[in-house]
Amino acid sequence: MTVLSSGLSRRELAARIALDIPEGSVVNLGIGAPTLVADAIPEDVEVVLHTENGMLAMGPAPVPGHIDPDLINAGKQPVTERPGASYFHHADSFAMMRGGHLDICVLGAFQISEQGDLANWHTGAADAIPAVGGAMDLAIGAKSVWVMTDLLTRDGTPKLVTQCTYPLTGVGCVTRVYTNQAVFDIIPAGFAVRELFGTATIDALASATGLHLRDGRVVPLADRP
Amino acid sequence: MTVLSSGLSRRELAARIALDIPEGSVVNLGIGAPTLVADAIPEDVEVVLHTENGMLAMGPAPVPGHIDPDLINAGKQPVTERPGASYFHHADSFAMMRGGHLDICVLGAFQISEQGDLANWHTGAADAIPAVGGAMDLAIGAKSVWVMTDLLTRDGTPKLVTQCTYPLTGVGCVTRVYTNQAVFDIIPAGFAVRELFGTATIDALASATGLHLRDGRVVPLADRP
Amino acid sequence: MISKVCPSVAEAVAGIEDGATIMIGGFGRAGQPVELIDALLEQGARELVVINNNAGNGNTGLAALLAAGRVRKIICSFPRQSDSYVFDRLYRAGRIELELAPQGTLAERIRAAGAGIGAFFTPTGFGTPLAAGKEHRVIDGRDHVLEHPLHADYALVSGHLADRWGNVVYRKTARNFGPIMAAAAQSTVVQVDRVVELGAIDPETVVTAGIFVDRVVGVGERTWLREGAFVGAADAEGNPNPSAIESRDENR
Amino acid sequence: MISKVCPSVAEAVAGIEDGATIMIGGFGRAGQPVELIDALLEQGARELVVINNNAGNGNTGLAALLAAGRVRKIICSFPRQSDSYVFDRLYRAGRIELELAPQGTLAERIRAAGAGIGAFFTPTGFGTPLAAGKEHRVIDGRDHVLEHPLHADYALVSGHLADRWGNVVYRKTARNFGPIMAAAAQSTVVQVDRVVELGAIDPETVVTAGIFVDRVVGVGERTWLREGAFVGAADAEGNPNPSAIESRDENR
Repeated sequence: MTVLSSGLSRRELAARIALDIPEGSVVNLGIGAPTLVADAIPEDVEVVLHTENGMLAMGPAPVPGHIDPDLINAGKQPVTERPGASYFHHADSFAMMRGGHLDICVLGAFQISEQGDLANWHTGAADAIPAVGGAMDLAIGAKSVWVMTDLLTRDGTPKLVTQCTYPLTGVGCVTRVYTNQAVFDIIPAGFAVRELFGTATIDALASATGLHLRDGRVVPLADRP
Repeated sequence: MTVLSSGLSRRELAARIALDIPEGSVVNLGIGAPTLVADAIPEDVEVVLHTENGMLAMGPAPVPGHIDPDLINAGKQPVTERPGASYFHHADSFAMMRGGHLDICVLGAFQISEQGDLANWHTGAADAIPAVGGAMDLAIGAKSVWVMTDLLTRDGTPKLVTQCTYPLTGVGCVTRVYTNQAVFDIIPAGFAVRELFGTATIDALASATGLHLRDGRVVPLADRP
Repeated sequence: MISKVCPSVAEAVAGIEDGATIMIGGFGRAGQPVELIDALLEQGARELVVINNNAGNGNTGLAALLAAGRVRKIICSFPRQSDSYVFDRLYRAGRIELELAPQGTLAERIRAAGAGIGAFFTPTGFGTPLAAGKEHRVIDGRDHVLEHPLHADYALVSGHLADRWGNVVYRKTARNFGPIMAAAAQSTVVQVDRVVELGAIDPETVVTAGIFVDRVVGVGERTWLREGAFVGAADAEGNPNPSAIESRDENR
Repeated sequence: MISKVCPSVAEAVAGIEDGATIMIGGFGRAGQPVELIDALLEQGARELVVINNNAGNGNTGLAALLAAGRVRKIICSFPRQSDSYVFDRLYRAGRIELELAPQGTLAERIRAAGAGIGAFFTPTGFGTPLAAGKEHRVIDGRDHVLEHPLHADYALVSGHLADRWGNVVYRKTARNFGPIMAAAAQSTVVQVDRVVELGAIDPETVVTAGIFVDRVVGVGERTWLREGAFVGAADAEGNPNPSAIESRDENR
């Protein structure tokens, strides 16, 4: 059994994801780690960032002294406005999601199943306070739902699974998973390895996850961004 | 049998209706004769006119040379904008109706039944081209649905009936009927005469319509504007 | 760089297929994308299904498309206008199919398509012929009928200004169906008086965000405007007319 | 003359009954009507049901209302924020009821109430615990669940400017739930920085029309604005802080 290295850092993974976002896309980066993707998109590439709290063309964090408490992102952090921006109310913002108008969303995950089921809002623990936010709307709404996550939890449990054991966020919604070790597409047969990072091998990934993994590097896949 | 005089003119009836519109009301005047009510509201009384094609605080027809083809009413006639006006799209405009936000609408009618059913969009004639516009939305949406009409058609047929024979616009929606001969409230027991115009008597109205009419002038009614 | 700007109305309507379902904005003349309709007429697509509040009036715009026999079916709320003689003739001759919807239900069905709503219960139309055959349910003691979203392949919309990302602002009651149709169609084409620089439209005032727009084309300023300001000198149909006077409605 | 302007926040919240259902605008701190919430705290209504996206943060605003034991139940999408310790404590002690909704479903249910929609089918939440017990239907091959409107007795909303008719404009992402809550409540109270003359708000830019508003109260300009222009000098919570610097999120 091959031992996996630590793989890509979060910033490296964010940069890798940014490469796959075509210019002109409308993208929602959820909250947490996926928001790092924004910083990895080159200044001269026009990607339109959507934030669920009512804005398109969100810009980066403000420079010192320019925090505007009326201008925040879904994680409630101060942001800025790019030329071409627009504001709208919450029903219109989620109509953009539910109506299938977002090209890509990038979400974190607790678990992703072979069928593309996503669990990312609740561990199911009895004492946890449940909070869902916009996760379910994003999961069913964006044309492409990408997950950005570590392959394994801190205690070594795989996040890619045959069936989710945590409460679901969405059914069959994930199209691609970017992990620190590899990129996976979800195809009808299950997980297909699209790209390996560092020293990772398909055998090592299969061993670490206990999954049967297809080799998406040699069996050509339909392009499913 | 008493013979009815011609009763109020349309302009007189419009003025009578205007008297019953409290300041501050949001009112939709449909198309056709009810739009005359607008001219009868004193300049210094603030009544907010809604037009279904996306505007609040519609003003009167423009002065010569100031027709703006982008600024029309539901009847597609040029209008103007009053201070305090706002514009919105069609879904928002009809949300105002369906959501019960309009205080009063005044509509024309082919028939009104004792139960408050309204028929005003289609004679049911086989060769008629059906056209409904916003009539059904107004009928079910406004808090008070008033009808402005002649008591009888040109050939003497009553418009107030026990049951509508024309296709319905809305069920049990009309609260008051202003005719050239009298004002009627619709109460659970049927039509109640609220006010008589000119030489009209309740007996004459009952005779002309064939309806059993309550005297709403002596039996005090709950105020149902 | 994102640019949705087309150099001509012909390119803006290129690719519209025979049999397409097309939403066309406008309420009467206001907000009717006349230049795009003219281009569609030129382009030649046939067997179209058109969604519009009306069924055309006079001889231009939507009426011209109907007169040319390009429209198989129209979904609207009010096909009977004083000058809708083109539709009248086709309808009576059995040469066009009509689906009638209450105006608010038409608008809400379009809105539902753009918003990803599968169906909705509305009180509008209950007990009328337009609810015939529709699912009925009593909710909170009130009668409702179930209505389904109206999707389209294309939307042709008329705005006032747009930028190269497709952010659009409208003018007065010409806004009407534009914003909801832009969101409901697979592909949305917007004609505007003028294409402005990115950033020139105040983000607080954008009505249709670029996310809903695929193509933008500038068609020149309307006759009643000069650099965006109202100058009058048009009749109610929008035709230049320096002596254009008052409303023709004698009742007002 | 129509005037919905109240001279004080106390008068703006007068009459709110024990047991009332109250929508409170805001997403985190942005758009939270802090002055109205403070007035409601002072006013004393109890056993409230609150609808808000969150469940309060820090010790002020909604959190203070919760801490005072005034709220029986909260309907929200995201009660778990880094500083939502007031809610956490009450929830774990079984002293507050929680109804959780996906954020878009929460927004659409509020919108449906204002728009008179009886119920709607949405794909959001299908197959998740939040769809448990809800009616399911396959529409066009896709799974949907039936959701019902959320009505309220009152809405407390924070806007930027308003006129005496209650026409309101917002500022940036502080718009969030304000417009849909204003339409969904029986009685809507809006606090704004400044009440302006009727006619001072461009009719093209009105976001919440006066038809949805019952009371308006000016609460003075926020610390990061000067005559409507952004001047900075606040921290992310909106507290005055001349040296307020960057985002505290080290990840950015």
